[in-house]
This record gives sequence, C-alpha cells and structure tokens, in this order.
Amino acid sequence: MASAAKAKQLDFAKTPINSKLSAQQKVRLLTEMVRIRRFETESLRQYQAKKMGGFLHLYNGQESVAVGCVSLMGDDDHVITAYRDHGHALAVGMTMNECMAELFGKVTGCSKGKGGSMHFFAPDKNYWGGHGIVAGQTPLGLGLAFALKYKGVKGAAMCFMGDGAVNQGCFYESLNMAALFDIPVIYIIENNGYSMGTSLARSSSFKSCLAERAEGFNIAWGQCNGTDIYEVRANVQTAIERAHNESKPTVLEIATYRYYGHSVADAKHTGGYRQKEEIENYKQNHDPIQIFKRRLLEEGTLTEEQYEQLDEAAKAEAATAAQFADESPIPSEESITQDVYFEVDRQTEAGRTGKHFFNS
Amino acid sequence: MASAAKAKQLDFAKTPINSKLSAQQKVRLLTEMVRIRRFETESLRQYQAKKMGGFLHLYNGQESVAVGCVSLMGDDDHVITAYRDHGHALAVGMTMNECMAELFGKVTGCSKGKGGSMHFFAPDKNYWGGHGIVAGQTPLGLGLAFALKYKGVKGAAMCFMGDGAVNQGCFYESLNMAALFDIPVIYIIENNGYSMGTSLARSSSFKSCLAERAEGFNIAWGQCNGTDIYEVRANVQTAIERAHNESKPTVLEIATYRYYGHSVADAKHTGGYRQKEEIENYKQNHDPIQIFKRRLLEEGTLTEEQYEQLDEAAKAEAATAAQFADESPIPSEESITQDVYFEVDRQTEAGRTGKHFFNS
Amino acid sequence: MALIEYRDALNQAFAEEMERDPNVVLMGEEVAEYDGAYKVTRGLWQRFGSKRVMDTPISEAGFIGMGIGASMLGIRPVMELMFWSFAAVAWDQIINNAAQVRYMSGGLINCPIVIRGPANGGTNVGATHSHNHENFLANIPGLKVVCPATAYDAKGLMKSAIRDNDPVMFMENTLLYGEKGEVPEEEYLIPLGKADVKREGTDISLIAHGRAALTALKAAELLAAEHNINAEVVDLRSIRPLDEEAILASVRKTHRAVYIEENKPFCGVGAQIASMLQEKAFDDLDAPVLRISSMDAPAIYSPELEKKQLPRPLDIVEKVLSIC
Amino acid sequence: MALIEYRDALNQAFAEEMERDPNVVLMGEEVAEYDGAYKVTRGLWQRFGSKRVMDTPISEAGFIGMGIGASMLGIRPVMELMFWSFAAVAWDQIINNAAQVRYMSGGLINCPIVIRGPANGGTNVGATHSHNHENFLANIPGLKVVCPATAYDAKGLMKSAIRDNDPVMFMENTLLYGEKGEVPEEEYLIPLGKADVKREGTDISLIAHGRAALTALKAAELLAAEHNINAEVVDLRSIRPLDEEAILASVRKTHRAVYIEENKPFCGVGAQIASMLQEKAFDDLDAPVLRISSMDAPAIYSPELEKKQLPRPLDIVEKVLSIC
Ligand SMILES: Cc1ncc(C[n+]2csc(CCOP(=O)(O)OP(=O)(O)O)c2C)c(N)n1
Ligand SMILES: Cc1ncc(C[n+]2csc(CCOP(=O)(O)OP(=O)(O)O)c2C)c(N)n1
Ligand SMILES: [Mg+2]
Ligand SMILES: [Mg+2]
Repeated sequence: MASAAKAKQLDFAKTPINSKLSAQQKVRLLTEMVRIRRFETESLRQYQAKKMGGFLHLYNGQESVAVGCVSLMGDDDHVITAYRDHGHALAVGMTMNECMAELFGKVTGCSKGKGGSMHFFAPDKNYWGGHGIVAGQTPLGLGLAFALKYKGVKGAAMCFMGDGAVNQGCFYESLNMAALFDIPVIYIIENNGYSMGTSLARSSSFKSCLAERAEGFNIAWGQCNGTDIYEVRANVQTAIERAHNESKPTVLEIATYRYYGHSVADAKHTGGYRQKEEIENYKQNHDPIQIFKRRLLEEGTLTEEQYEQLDEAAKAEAATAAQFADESPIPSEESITQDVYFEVDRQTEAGRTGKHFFNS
Repeated sequence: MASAAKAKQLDFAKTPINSKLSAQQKVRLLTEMVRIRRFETESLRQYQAKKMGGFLHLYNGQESVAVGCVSLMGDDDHVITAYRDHGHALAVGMTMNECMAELFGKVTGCSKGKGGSMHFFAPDKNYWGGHGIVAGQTPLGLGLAFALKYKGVKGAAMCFMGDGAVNQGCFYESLNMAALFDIPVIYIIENNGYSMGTSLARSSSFKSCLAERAEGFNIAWGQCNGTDIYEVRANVQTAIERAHNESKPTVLEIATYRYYGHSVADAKHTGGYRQKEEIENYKQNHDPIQIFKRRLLEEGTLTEEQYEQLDEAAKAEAATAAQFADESPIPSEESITQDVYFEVDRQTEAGRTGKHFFNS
Repeated sequence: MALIEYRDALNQAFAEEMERDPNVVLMGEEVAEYDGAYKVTRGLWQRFGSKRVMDTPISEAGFIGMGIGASMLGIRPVMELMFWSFAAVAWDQIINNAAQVRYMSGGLINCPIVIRGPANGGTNVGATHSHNHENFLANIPGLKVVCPATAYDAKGLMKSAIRDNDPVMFMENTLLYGEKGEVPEEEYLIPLGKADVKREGTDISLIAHGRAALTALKAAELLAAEHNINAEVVDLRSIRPLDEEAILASVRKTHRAVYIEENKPFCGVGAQIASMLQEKAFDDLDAPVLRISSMDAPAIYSPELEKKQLPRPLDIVEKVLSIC
Repeated sequence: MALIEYRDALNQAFAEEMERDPNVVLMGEEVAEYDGAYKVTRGLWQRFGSKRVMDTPISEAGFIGMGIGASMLGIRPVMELMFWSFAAVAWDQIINNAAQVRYMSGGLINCPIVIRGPANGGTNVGATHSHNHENFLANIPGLKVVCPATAYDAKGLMKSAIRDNDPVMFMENTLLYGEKGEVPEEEYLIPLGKADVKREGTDISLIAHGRAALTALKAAELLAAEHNINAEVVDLRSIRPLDEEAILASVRKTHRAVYIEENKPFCGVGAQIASMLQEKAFDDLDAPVLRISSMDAPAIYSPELEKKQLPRPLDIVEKVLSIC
C-alpha cells in the first residue's frame, strides 16, 4: 500500500501541470496550505474566546483541495463554494485581516460583518462566496459559467460542494443543464466522508462513488485523492482544459477529511459518529500539508528552517489578523438597512422612488 | 425491423405473467384501453363545446402504459401520477361518470369539482392522484411506498411521471432515499418524446436513456416499449416482484406517444415542434390498441364483432358520462371553503377552536 | 397611440431592451421555439436567436439559480416562470440567493435579474397553479415586486425592471394577456414605486394591485352610476417599492378606503396597507379600512365557482356601501 | 411541576405520543443517531429504534414530500427541518401537497403531518438561516401554524399537533430550547387556536407570538416599574387557527395595542392583526395599533447588531409610550 501510494504520488508530480512548477511555486503551494491551517486554528481560538457568534466550520485537513484547485485559476476562472469557505477565500488571495474581521462581525470584514463565517465574498478575485444553504450554490456556479460562455470568454467556474450536498435536487437540475447547454462548470465534490454526523454510507446510495452519478447525465467525471496536492492539480487541470477548450462540464470528487467537527458546536465528532483512531490515522498518514512538506524536503526544494519560517509567518499573520479584527469597529446601527438594494445604496432615481423599507 | 419487432412481441406474450392470461382477461385489457380512448375523445368534444375550463391533457396513444401497469396491481399496490391522469384513473376502476363530472366542475365529480382534470383521486382504489406540479408527486410516491413498508405490508407504489419531469430535482432526492432506505417504489417514466413543445433531445442529457440516470444511485432500471401491452406488463411485473420480495425500488422507462397536443390549447403540436408524419406513423404502426386488437383477432381470442361491441359500449359509456356530467349540479358556493381542514369538516373540537378562515 | 394587447406590450419591452443591451437574455420553459406558453415572447427567438432567447428544461430551481449566478457577473437575465406558482420549486434560489447575496456580501454583488410570468387565479387550473406570491415576495427585503394591470403599465414597468440593478419579481396575469390598451409609439418608462390613480374620486379610495385594480374600476363605475358614490381608484402597480404617499394622499382626501386584491386574506398585501393606513392616517379615517381578497380556500377548479372565489365588482360595491 | 427545558418539553411530547400511537414516526437530518442538531430528539432513537426515529439525507423536498405521502396512508410523521429556513427548498411540497391535496381531492385525503424545527433569528447565523416563515405559511389555507414561547406551551401544543388530522407547521426557537419552564407531571394538551394571556393588564395590549411574547413580558415589567403602565400580554401561540376573540377581548378592555413579532414587517402577522383590529374594534381603539418587527433587512451576522435588529424590550416601551 505505502509504496503503491508513493508510486502514484510520483506519477502526479510528473504530469505537465506539476512538473513545470518552479521551486518557488511549490513553496507557495505549501505556504498557502499552511496559512489556511493557521488561520483556522486561530479562528477556533478566537471562537473559544467568544469573539464571534454563529457557526464556525473549519477547513483543517482539506487544505490541498482549495489550494490545489485555486492554484490553477486563470484570470477568467471563477470560484464559488458552500459555508466551509475560509480555505477557498484565503487561496484566492483574500487577506487574513478581512476574513478574521468578518468572523468578528466587524465593519472591516470582507462582507462588512454582514455575512459571517459562511458568507465570505471577493468578486474582484473571482470568488463568489460562501453559501449557507446546502447545494444552493450549485445553480449559481452554473450561472457563473453560463455568463462566461455568453460573454465569449474562455473560462471556467469551479463550484465546490460537500458529499452531503449531492442529495439536494438542484444539483441534478444543474448537471442536466450543464450538459445540455455545454456550460464550462466544474463541480468539485469535497468528500470528507461526513455530512454533519452522518457518514457517506448513511446518506447516499451510489455505485463506485458520488461523482459517478454524473454518468447518467452524460457528463465527464472523475475521482481522486486529496492527500497529494499534485493529484488534485492534475485532475482539476484536466477538467479546466475540458471547460476551456470544449466548453464542457466535469464532476470531480476529491477524497479528503476534516479534523474538527462539522462546526465548532459538534460535540460528537470524536467518539460519537467517528472514532479518534480514524482522525489520528488521517493526521498521521494523509495530512496534505505534512505529505507535501516531506516531499519538498526530500527533493531539496525546502529546508526545515524555511518551513519553520513560513509556518511562523502564517501563525503571526493569523495572530495579527485577530488583533486587527479585535480592534476594528463594529458596524453602525444604520448599516443594518444598507446593502439591501443597489439602487438605494447608490441613491439613484430608482432608489429614491417609493418606500423600500417598512419599519413604519 | 418488422419481424424482429414481432419476434419480440411473441416473447413477451410468453412471459409467465402474460401467458397465464385467460381470454376474458385479455379482452378486459383491450376493453380498458378502448374505454380510456373513448373517454378522452369524448372529453375533447365536451371541452370544445365549452363544458369545462382550464387544461385538458389527453392520454390517447399512451393507453397501454396505464392499463398494463394497473392490471398487475394487487390489493396493496398503489398508484400516483401527474396531471395526465385520466387513463390511470379509469384503469384503477374509477367510473367515467365521476371523471367526466370532475372535468365539468360538478359536485358529482370524483373531487367534487374542486380538482379538475389534473387532480383526480380515488384513495379507496389505491389511486392517489393526479398532480399538477411537474414531478411534485415523486416524493409522494416514495412516501406511499414508505408507508407500506412501515406497516409491514407487501406492496408497491407505482409513481408515473413524464420525460420532462425527470429534470426536477426532487426526483433525485427521492431516488437516493428509495435506494438508501430500500423503499418499494417503482418510478415509471412515460416517455412520450416531448415535454410540451420540447423534444427529449432538447430537454435532457443522458446516455442510453433517461432511466439510466438511476444507475448512479445504484437502483435497478429498465427501458421498454409501450406499443405492446405485454411488454409493459412483463417489465412492470419484474419491478413489482422486486418491490414485493426485496423491498427495492426500480426506475422503468416506457417509450410511448401522445396523439394530441400537450394540452388542448397546444396549437403547435402538429407542424410546429413535430410533423404530422410522425404522428401518423405512430398511429399506423405503434398504436397500442390496434396492435393488441390485431393480436387478439389473429389468435382468435376476439372477433371483429366483439370488438365493435366493446368499442360501441365504451363510446356509449362516455356519452352517458357526458350527459351525467352535464345534468349534475354545480357545487354550492359554501363548498368553496369546505374540504380545506379535516377537523373543520368533521366539526371536531379542534375544528371548532379558533378562527380557520379569514375573509373578515 | 396604438391599441395593443398586454402580452404584446411586454413583448415590445423585451425587444426594445434586448436591442438596447446585449446582456439582456430571455430564458424559460418554451419561451423560444414555442413562442411562450402564452405567446408573450412571440417572435423573439426568430429575431434574436438561440443565444438571446433560450428554452430551458423543467428545472425551475436550476434555471432560476443559473440566471441569478449569471446576473452576478453582469448578465441581465429575464427569466420566465410559465406560472409564478412554480416559483415554489425555486423558492430558495429566489429568497436566499437573489434577495440576499447583496446583503451577505456587504454590497459587493448585485443581481440585475427579472423573474416574470403570470401570477393569478381565475383560469380553472386548480389550486397548484393559482398562487399569488406577491405578499410573500414583498416581505423579503432585497426583492422588488411589480404587478401591472394594463398594457401601458406592463410595458413601462418591464423596461424599468430590466434596467433596474436589483432583482425584480414581475407578476403578470393570464387573464390580462389578451386585454388591449393604449400604448404610445415612442419610448417611455414607468418608475417602480409610483402608484397610479386610475380614477379620481372624492368619496372613498379603492386601493388595489394587479387585475383587482380593474375590478375596482368596474366597481367605481357601478358606484357612480347606481349609488352616487364617487370612488377614487389607486393602483399600486409596484408593491415594493411602495408608493405610500399616493395611498395616504388619496385617503386623506376621501377618508375611507377598501383594499382589493386576489391574494388570500391572511397577511395579504391588503393587511399591510390597512395596517399602515390606520397607523398613519388614524385621524383621517372615518371608517375602518375594509379588505376584499380571494375567498379563503385553495383555488377551486369548478369554473362557475372560481368566478365567485375572486373579488367581483359587486363584492366591492357591497363593502363600500357598508361604510359609505 | 417540574422545571424543564423547552427542548425537553418537546422531547416528552414526542415520547408520549410515540408510545401512544405506533404510527407516529420522527424523521429529519441528524434526529436519530446524533440526537438532533439541537438535541430536541435526544435519546429517542435509542428508545424507539431506527424504524420510529430516522435520519434522512439533506433532501428536504424529498423527505418532506415522503412524509406527506406517508401521511396520506395514515402514518403520522413528525418531520424535523433542522432550521425552518430550509423549508425554502421544500416549499412546493408544503404549500401544494400538504396544504392542498385535501382540497383538490374533494376531502378524500388528509395529511396528519407535523413539520417542525426552529424558526428564528438572533443566533448570528446569517440571512439564509434566519427566516421566519409563519406569515407565509399562515396565508395558505389548509395549513395550521403554531409558535410556542414556553416549555409548557411547547409540550401541550406539540401533543395536539401530532394528534391533529391536518398538516401543522410547528415553529420552535433555538434561543428558547435551553429556557426552563414549569411543566406538569401529568399529561395535558393545549388546543390549537387558543391564545394565552400571559399577563393581565388594563392600559394596553401587547400582542405577540413566539419569542416576541417573552420580549413583550419583559417590556410589560419595565412599563409597570418605570412608567406606571399596566400592560396586558397576549401570546397568540397559534397563528392559524387564530384566537381572534382573545385579541378583541383584550383590546376592548385596554383600547390600545402594539403587535410585536420577529418577522419582517411587510405583510407580517402584525399587519394581519392590526388590520383585523382596526376593522373589528374601530371604535374601541383610542390610538392606532402599532407594530414592532425585525428591522427590515436580511438578518445581519454581526452579533452586536443582530441584537438590535430584533425587537427588544426597550423598543416596545418606546412604542407604548408614544401612544399611552
Ligand atoms: C438545505 C439545507 N439543509 C440543511 C442544512 C444544514 N447543514 C449545514 S451543513 C450540513 C452538512 C453538509 O455536509 P457536506 O455537504 O458533506 O459538507 P461538509 O460540511 O462536510 O463540508 C447540513 C445538514 C443547510 N445548511 N441547508
Ligand atoms: C414545476 C412545474 N413547471 C412547469 C410546469 C408546466 N408544465 C406542465 S406539464 C409540462 C410538460 C411536462 O412534460 P412531461 O413530463 O414529458 O409529461 P407529458 O406532458 O409529456 O405527459 C410543463 C412544462 C408545471 N406544471 N410544473
Ligand atoms: Mg462532508
Ligand atoms: Mg412527455
């Protein structure tokens, strides 16, 4: 097993998209993953310090997926995801400051404190959220890709979703239209094995994997392992090329794992619906950061010291972000009714005509 | 082609479920198909005479599906369908009178004039409607089958739907649960080639057929031709046995055709989205009534005279139903607010507590 | 001025806006090759081609969501629901994504989408096909809701709706599609949020939206002819934004009001208006604000009865006489 | 009487009704092995087993529809929506199938189903997760809508809801699950359609539903302590059927009323009650009926601000002082 796995890793390193990576680019991939992990760990600490409310869905363990996918994005490629959205946000280049401030509900947050953990957005970075309703983003992802095609732009929309999200009907409506209209959307199922406290086997009936459901819609599909970021990149690259060159959709399932509970409130995630050993096994043998780090160390692209440095930098960045968030002001009471209507916000003629708000 | 088709027909006649049919039972199958056709033709006439409102979706051409499927129902098998529901209604044993009166909006209608063409019901005959929202009945069919299993009864629920209905998401949610919970539901896709003015190819992306989409949910599926009622029966019987003996779902697609437009209001159905020749070809070469009649004549189960008689009887029955409907009273104005709440209708204590209706 | 059908007024609005802005795209079931189930988009597919006028599968959640996603990137989709009743299967996409993505992104995104189609009872198509969702949708901050009653209003409001940068829920009426009305040859727009006094009067304000405004006009004629009561008819046209000033001005003049709508009564638009009036014109009202809605039951099929289920001119006359 | 949490009161109701009737079955996401996202169904899976307490996939339209179908055959499903907000993806099943199948079948069918879960804002989970649908659902003839504010009401109403032969939409509140209240040891039921006067008073009627009834109680204490105003608090408990008599009786005594709710204002339940009051108690009212709702914007995340978005006791005090 171990050597077979290693052989496989080497293969993906040799795919064109990976073999052409410079040392700097490789270190950058690792750095992005580490930054996500440090950010998440810091947010957990801040959550426990009661600096934020609501839910907090952490991405620890899944970093290779967001970083691997986003690393392939060109100027006209777009991203949309669900509520477990911090990793993708940082990967597209959002700052820790604006992300942490959003968690704190501060005016300096990416959504001015209005969206919270589940609703990060950065349209300027082709990042369309952050969506709380399970699978509710799947038709939106289709629409983003539709817009690209309509505009005649060579691009793709990557739409991320969980293994539990595949059981919402709108996903299949989207698949049919994606195939029927040749829309360059890529559905990426981040299969971390659980939807809340429900294991894959208890939520879904399928043949070899979830992505295979795309077969019946005559859509190309694939399945890969998220442990090795090269494997992620190689598979996603194929889908991106299909989108760019043929304007065709893909469904790609990536096996991954989350270390923490579904959200911070999930008390049953160890010893309840899954055992401690399972988590430990993943951390020991499949952690995408450790595995990639080891590889870079082995091939001499990175030294332990450099790793320590980048890790420290990420930690410091996260700590600084927490301080920034803490010191930022909360939004004003008036802001509650701002950002509802574009026309009202801009005080256009349309925004000034008629009553838009009804608190008597 | 012709002889291959014939060979196939012969095969289905030999399957146990068909070979054991008595002459009387065969004539009964034919009679039921003819009754449906005559009923539909009469309703069209009455619609044109402005005896009814709303939509009228005719079943002409598809008779073998409803009759074939329903002919296999035991006491604990149930049926639910969409808005093209007259055929199934007559097949389960509803009278032409109550059906025609429903179309006329009369109090003697099966739904007291409240449901209309799309909403026929007869729970006493295990017939649960008649549903107007495309695919909205698919979770209900799952629920009927769930109830059977819950009660420990050996039965199945047949849930009919159109080829256009497969693109509503709730169907896939239902498929997943049907497989996951081993629910004895049978989804029967009546593929008549069109959803309103949209051909199959313009509405759906699929591999070999629509039913194949079930494969990804690990559900048994099949496809057959509706021209030959024996073929329908043979395929449905397999599904019913699977439901009864293994409590497992099936998706079965049956190729069929409608002679009239989507509804009576559909002006483009000939020369618009489909050509006259296509309709004529079906009538000439695939009409389920003519084909079954010919077979019964050939094998000597039926004489031309007997056919004339049963046809006349069906015609007369439909004419009588129209007269019955015409002479029936319209519901009272008070009835508009009846049949909304069970508790109010029964004047139970719950029905008498608090205000249930709000026209000041 | 030309006398044209309500459906053609809408059709003109689409054509003009599609000419004007290449990002306007029409989508929905049967809108292209079939010309629309109610022929509202007649001829547009031939004229603008398959890129601009697109047939969709029967997947309302999917295609409405697709339109919303496309609108976030600057496309201006005009999405047909064959019936507004079918919004129920796309409800989440509308109330969460279209309505709230702007807010949740702190104003970074806007959705210039129009969702349109007929929203009415009265055509004997049964309870599932006869919903009026305007009170629900107008409840949701982030959405705009428009209900034109005439060809003139339909065209002018549709053009504004398409140019609006917020999501506009546009509610038409199958019973009105064939009604003819005067529509100017030259271009015009009607702003969202402006009510229209469709008949001036002094004795009572009949306030309404959608087809009920026409029913109110008929009642006003009866009141004048048979009861010497001079009713003013205020047609809201747009439910959100709402022209409260116009409503208040009318009631401050007449001191009496009846709200007429085809919604079901509980929490209907009439409830909101009556509640607003008693609060803001308490001392101006000489009688309670009365309401007429559809009879409080699912829409009945029986054609004879469905007529009675919806507000009729005589129902309005009777209510008016009870307070005049 | 035992002092127990609101969630445990519900839990007792489920257990008692499941013991009583083998056709009662609980379903929803995480209700079984996980004990419920909010632990409302804690222990029931262990006690009643997988047949009676079932985890479902994340397929609200599918499983709510499945429950409706099963209820037509006499099963009595109690379906959890992890949040009532997620009803948006099952909307069609609820408003067309559960609400209307009885009508469309001319009374041949009934759906003894309960759909339940929390429906509230105030927990910083953002706009998509903080909808209040009670005004929408109560608009739909065929549905019943219940919003208990206390452990006592929750248990008594839930037992009645499960025994009711019509579809009951049962709206709980995550902010109340942990609130303790007195609940009798012996069995009791509270009928749907009976309001509860939670505080007697003479000067003004504070009418409310759901958690807002508790906010009103706090305001009443402040009014008494600081302003010498003796407010009556009427908790509707059930929105449909509605106890109009209780509301009218209170207002005929106090002559003033404020409606408080956590819905958005436009066409909220308060609009219906204000509209009803001005119509049926026109001459009894010494001031307009005022309304307090959630601030008219999608639910904001920012914890500090969301507190301000929902009605607070001082907001009520201020409104009351403006008319007392
Ligand atoms: C329509 C809907 N139903 C239920 C929920 C509650 N919910 C949020 S996340 C979740 C589990 C989703 O699991 P999965 O798709 O596997 O994503 P993961 O959390 O593993 O990233 C559930 C049930 C929701 N947000 N939306
Ligand atoms: C959710 C929904 N969308 C649209 C419609 C309008 N509509 C009614 S039938 C139909 C076509 C359905 O075609 P198909 O499923 O193939 O059934 P057939 O009419 O061929 O029997 C459409 C679009 C509807 N009733 N419900
Ligand atoms: Mg998961
Ligand atoms: Mg069809």
